[in-house]
Amino acid sequence: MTVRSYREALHDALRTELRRDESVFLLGEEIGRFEGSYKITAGLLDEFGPKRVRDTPIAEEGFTGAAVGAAMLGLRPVVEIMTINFSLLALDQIVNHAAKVYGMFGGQARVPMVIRTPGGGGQQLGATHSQNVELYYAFVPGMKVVAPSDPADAKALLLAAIRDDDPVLVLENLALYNTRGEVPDHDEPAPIGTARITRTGTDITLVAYSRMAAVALQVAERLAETDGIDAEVVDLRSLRPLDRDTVVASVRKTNCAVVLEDDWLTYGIGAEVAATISDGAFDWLDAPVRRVAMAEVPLPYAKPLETAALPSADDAIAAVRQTLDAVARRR
Amino acid sequence: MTVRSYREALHDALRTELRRDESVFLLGEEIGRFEGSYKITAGLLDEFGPKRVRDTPIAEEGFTGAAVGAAMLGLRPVVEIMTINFSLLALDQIVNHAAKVYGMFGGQARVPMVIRTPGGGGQQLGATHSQNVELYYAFVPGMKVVAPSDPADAKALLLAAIRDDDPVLVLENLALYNTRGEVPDHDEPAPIGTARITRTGTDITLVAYSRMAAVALQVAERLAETDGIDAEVVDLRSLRPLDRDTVVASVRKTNCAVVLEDDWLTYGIGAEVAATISDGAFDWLDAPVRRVAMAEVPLPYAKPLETAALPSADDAIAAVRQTLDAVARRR
Amino acid sequence: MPTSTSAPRRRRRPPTNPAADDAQLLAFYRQMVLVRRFEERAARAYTEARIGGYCHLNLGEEATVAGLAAALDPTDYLFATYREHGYALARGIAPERVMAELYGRTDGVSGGWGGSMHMFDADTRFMGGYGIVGGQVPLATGAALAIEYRGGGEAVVCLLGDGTTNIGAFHESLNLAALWHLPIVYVIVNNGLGMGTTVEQASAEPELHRRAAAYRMDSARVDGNDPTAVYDAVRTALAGARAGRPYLLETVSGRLKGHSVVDPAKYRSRAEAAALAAADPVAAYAVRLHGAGLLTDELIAEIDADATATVAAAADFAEHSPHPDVSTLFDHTYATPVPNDARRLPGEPLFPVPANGVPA
Amino acid sequence: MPTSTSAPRRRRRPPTNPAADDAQLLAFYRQMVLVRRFEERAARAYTEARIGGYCHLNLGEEATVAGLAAALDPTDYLFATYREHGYALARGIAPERVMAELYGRTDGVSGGWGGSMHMFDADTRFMGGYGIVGGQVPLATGAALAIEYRGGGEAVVCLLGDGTTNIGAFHESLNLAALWHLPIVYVIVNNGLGMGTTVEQASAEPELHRRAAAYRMDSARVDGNDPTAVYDAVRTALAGARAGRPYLLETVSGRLKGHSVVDPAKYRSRAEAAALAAADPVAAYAVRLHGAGLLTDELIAEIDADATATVAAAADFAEHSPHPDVSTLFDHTYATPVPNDARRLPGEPLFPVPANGVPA
Ligand SMILES: Cc1ncc(C[n+]2csc(CCOP(=O)(O)OP(=O)(O)O)c2C)c(N)n1
Ligand SMILES: Cc1ncc(C[n+]2csc(CCOP(=O)(O)OP(=O)(O)O)c2C)c(N)n1
Ligand SMILES: [Mg+2]
Ligand SMILES: [Mg+2]
Repeated sequence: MTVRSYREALHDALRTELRRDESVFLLGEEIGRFEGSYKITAGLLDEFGPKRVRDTPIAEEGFTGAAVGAAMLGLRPVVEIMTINFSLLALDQIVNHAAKVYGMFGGQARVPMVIRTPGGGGQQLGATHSQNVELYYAFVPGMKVVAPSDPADAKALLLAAIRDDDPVLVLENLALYNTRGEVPDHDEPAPIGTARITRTGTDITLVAYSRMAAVALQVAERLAETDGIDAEVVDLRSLRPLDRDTVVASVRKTNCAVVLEDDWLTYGIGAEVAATISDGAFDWLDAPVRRVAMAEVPLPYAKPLETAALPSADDAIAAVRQTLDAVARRR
Repeated sequence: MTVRSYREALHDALRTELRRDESVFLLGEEIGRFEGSYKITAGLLDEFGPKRVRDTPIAEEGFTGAAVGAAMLGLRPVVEIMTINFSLLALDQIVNHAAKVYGMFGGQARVPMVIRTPGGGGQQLGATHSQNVELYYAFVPGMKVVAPSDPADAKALLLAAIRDDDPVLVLENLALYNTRGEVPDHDEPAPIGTARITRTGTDITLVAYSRMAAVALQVAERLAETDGIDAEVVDLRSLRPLDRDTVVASVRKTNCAVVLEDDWLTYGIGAEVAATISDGAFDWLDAPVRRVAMAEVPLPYAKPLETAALPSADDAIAAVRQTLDAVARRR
Repeated sequence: MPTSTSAPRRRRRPPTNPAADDAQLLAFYRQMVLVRRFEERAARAYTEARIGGYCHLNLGEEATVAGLAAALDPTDYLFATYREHGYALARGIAPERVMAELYGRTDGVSGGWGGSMHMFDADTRFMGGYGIVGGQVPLATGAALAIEYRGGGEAVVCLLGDGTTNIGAFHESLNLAALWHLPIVYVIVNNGLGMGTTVEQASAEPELHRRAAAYRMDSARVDGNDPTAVYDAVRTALAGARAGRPYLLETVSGRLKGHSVVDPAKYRSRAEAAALAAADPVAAYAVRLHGAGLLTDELIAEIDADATATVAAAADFAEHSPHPDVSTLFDHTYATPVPNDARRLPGEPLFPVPANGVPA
Repeated sequence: MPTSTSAPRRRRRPPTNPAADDAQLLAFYRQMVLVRRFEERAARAYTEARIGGYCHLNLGEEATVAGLAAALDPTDYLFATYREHGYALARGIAPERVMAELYGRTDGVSGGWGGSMHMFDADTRFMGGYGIVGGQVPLATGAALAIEYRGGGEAVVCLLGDGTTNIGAFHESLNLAALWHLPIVYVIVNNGLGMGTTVEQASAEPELHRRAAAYRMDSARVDGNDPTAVYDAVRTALAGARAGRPYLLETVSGRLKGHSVVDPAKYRSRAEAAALAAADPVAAYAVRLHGAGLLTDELIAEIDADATATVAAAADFAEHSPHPDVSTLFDHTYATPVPNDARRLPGEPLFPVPANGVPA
């Protein structure tokens, strides 16, 4: 075990795979000479050269599609899209091509590619640069979508994504890049498609992914200290496939749940989580499932407005308390 | 009242608005000389000329974005995107621009535009041409999304969309174009943002939109005949804003619900509906909310596979019966 | 199938005699007739409701199909559009399997999953038909990148329609290919129309090959009704591509019928339609070979009978090939299995109630 | 602000004397110095954490800003990129309001909702800065369509960076504009870099104005360090555009600092940076006007002091302008109010529990 930042963990995984497998290569805007907008790829151009670390023009659709085509010929491209907002320009190549080629041709052509891209708001980047649209990919059969919340998972899930023979979107997060944690020294991938209980507890289940899964852990600790509430935290890790069983099993134990997410509430990822819990734990649930999510507005630049619109630990704590109140009223 | 097809109703609304308001114009691929891929715009080029009915090159992003820009200068463009699948190529202009311009500039620039586009599978069009991705727009604050299920609403909601000062996506449906129904002769728009009870009932609530709202009515009639079940049908009509109150009020009356949708189940529109019901009708609900949706695969071409993957009236009937069984077990 | 002209990367045959020989000239004709008869049969099967979905035919494009396919090496990769039946045949895929795909059967080249628009065959490096206009262009560019990455001598040919030159993916892809010196030839099959829209109505530069200038790319326009001209042009283009100079080739031919089988093409005048029929490339090429003494009336009849028989056998094969079983519905969502994949039919619950009726 | 050269649609001034007069030459200088000082002040405020988000400056682009803005009619529309502070100022928006936007305050030109990348002002027809690369290009094209639709004599100028010429929206838009004869001038502000990527690394045709050939569009390249050259070129381009001939103009200038305030531009060698500084367009233009007898040392000092004072006042104004109130968060989701709009803060429940604790 070594303490690494989330950024370093991603970097380590890329470097490991570049060394291990000649067919792995990276492409994206500013990943080489500029060392990556968020420096995940720093140093890799020097070490592996421009063939393995390819700077691209600003052409998200073109280079993402080129990665799909290269993957069809057996290479394992790892695309960096600078932020998930810009992935919307490549959506046709991802949804209509990367995710379809395997099925549409009856299983003849594989698309072993990875798209790495950060989500996240909170940096005053305004309405078009602060969106969390992982939903667009998690919704699509044929895609796999993972969303690590700590350095260990960042490394292990990126390793898994690169070794997987399907298109995998790895959702990173601007606010997590500098967070630190223990990372195993070995290169074991984590299983795509499984959630993880990151804290066991008995009173309430918090379900989250990516940044909010990290927030959920803090919230649980604060609740334990201030309110003596023992929360269980489920980190989804994989948005597609979605590990419903782990979520439902937790709520069947705790009998109530709050879902935390950084995207908009209506139709957001949390909608599926709440619907799943309400269905699978119907007879166990003692209060409605609450969702804490972004306010449904084009995110403003001005700091006070942005802060008000983004979900916080305090919002989550309020939701937990209200949920436990509701449980108490009903018991 | 006149009996019109869904196609004719849409055509009538376009013609009415083209006559009423000089700033309304149509643009899209093949809408003029070809008379529209699905003939909604047939005859309009002859009547209004190429300035008002503008054929475009194959450039979804370009012409949709051009409509946004024209709207910013006060025109009221109505864009036809041939099917909703191709809207993915214009997604950046819709999500990052049409939906953002008003908020991002602090309310200074309005975008009074309409995007008309059909969804729908079931025609053996294969994986890339049979998707129902209305979710991508319904998810986005700043967008309005309506999804009429019958000719009267098709006309009234399209009228409302054109007269509205925000970007509105009007979801049409390939399988509905030939359906017929009574359409009022007047030109009253329907209110965007409100659901409609299309059949009152006491035993169970069926919630749906677009084609499945029409299927839901058939299902309700069949259930009444065969099982003596009196189902209430809520047609959402508007996916954004979503009229939660109407849905929840119905379920508080019937105490159970089935959601029908043509998109994929996980993260689909129905997830929000189910989550909403499970929350707002928590103390009224006697069984989990069931969802009937498309199988989560890239839709195959072969007819037997396609048929198996698409939700049907029989699937809905089975889900209703199982839900009422579940209610009975719990009562 | 003749191999391409030489290129710095891999010499196959001397570059001095690039023209097609007599055998090749006749082979073009056989190929063109086969495509013609196949497409006519497909149209019939469509009207008989044996084929579903959209169905776009190569009628009028036969000379381009024949000349282009012959110019490729067997190891080259071909990316197509949804209008690809002829190219699939000419690439060497058995007509039975192409027809079975149209019928949506298990013996179809895509196992019945793709249909008319989405044929794929790894063996012949036929990299797929694609239904999204322009969608194949970035993919083909990426395939060329993979070749370059591995240092192979293969090349990619990417088909696209005239209307497709107006979409963003075309621009982004050609820039990447030229910037990175990829071994790819983009072939614009200019049939004068995108659905009902003419080239002049859609492209501000209607001489489409000239768009290559925006990427300092070589380009040419060639008569798509002449298989030898197409053959030569593709060979020249491929030679450049293999040497790291991607190429934009435009072939000009006619679309004899509507955009797809169901389109009556009302936007076209009687005169236009008549002119097209008069310039039928299959008939014109027959006259030419006849004049050159390569074709006799008997041979014409024989080739026609062969093609008709092949196509009839293909239809018969397709008719008797089994439909895919519903149990295979979830077989092709993922290549690498992972836990919790959603394998659920529309009527099935998320959380099934156990047999005893009590939730677990 | 001088009006543009004549055009068939609307004659404003005789086309015979398009060159800038002495007053204009001095006005350019004032404008350039104001932009320079403003951007320096913005950079300082950013490092003091008074400005958030991304912040891209016009340092090195001042001559282009001044020449371009002066060539527009007041009724013309300008669409910009996220690198737009200077253009906003030159278009006539008060420096206070531009600075207040950077500070995210209610008096900001976008009410604090847009920030550095998203300034908009209806009065001056400054149609917005846009943060998505290329996103503004279709919008500007549509604005030109609206002008053409209404038959007005205005024109649109659409700014874009060199890196932006490689994205699909550029291609689709230029084709539409040329096809439909729209009154628009696309101006590529070529500062040699898109973030850390040079033009040669990104564009297969690095003489970017030549890409106009793909649309049969007129085009030119001009020295972006010379405000008069830019002014003349934009006037010529606008005259064409007003006559239905859209135009692609490329201005060539340098980017004196990093891509945004936080970028140390390590990918640039010391020599490159030094060369850029030596070719500083503001200094060079001062020398030129000095040589021409239009500028004296006193005047230079005075202009500088004016600009510095203006900018200081703007920063002071911004500092004291109120922050937007959280109660306004839901004010700008929709222009036409409709029922059931979601107005809920993150911590608020979907279905609030009534005061008595019993669900309704
Ligand atoms: C992105 C996208 N937009 C629209 C369509 C509908 N469409 C299918 S084919 C076609 C015309 C294409 O014309 P062209 O490129 O000339 O090819 P052709 O059909 O003539 O072979 C259109 C508009 C589509 N399939 N994809
Ligand atoms: C679609 C998209 N991709 C990537 C980015 C990130 N990005 C912002 S500015 C920029 C460089 C643009 O270069 P150029 O067009 O030359 O303009 P300049 O910044 O030099 O003015 C990039 C890649 C973005 N904002 N949008
Ligand atoms: Mg065509
Ligand atoms: Mg630049």
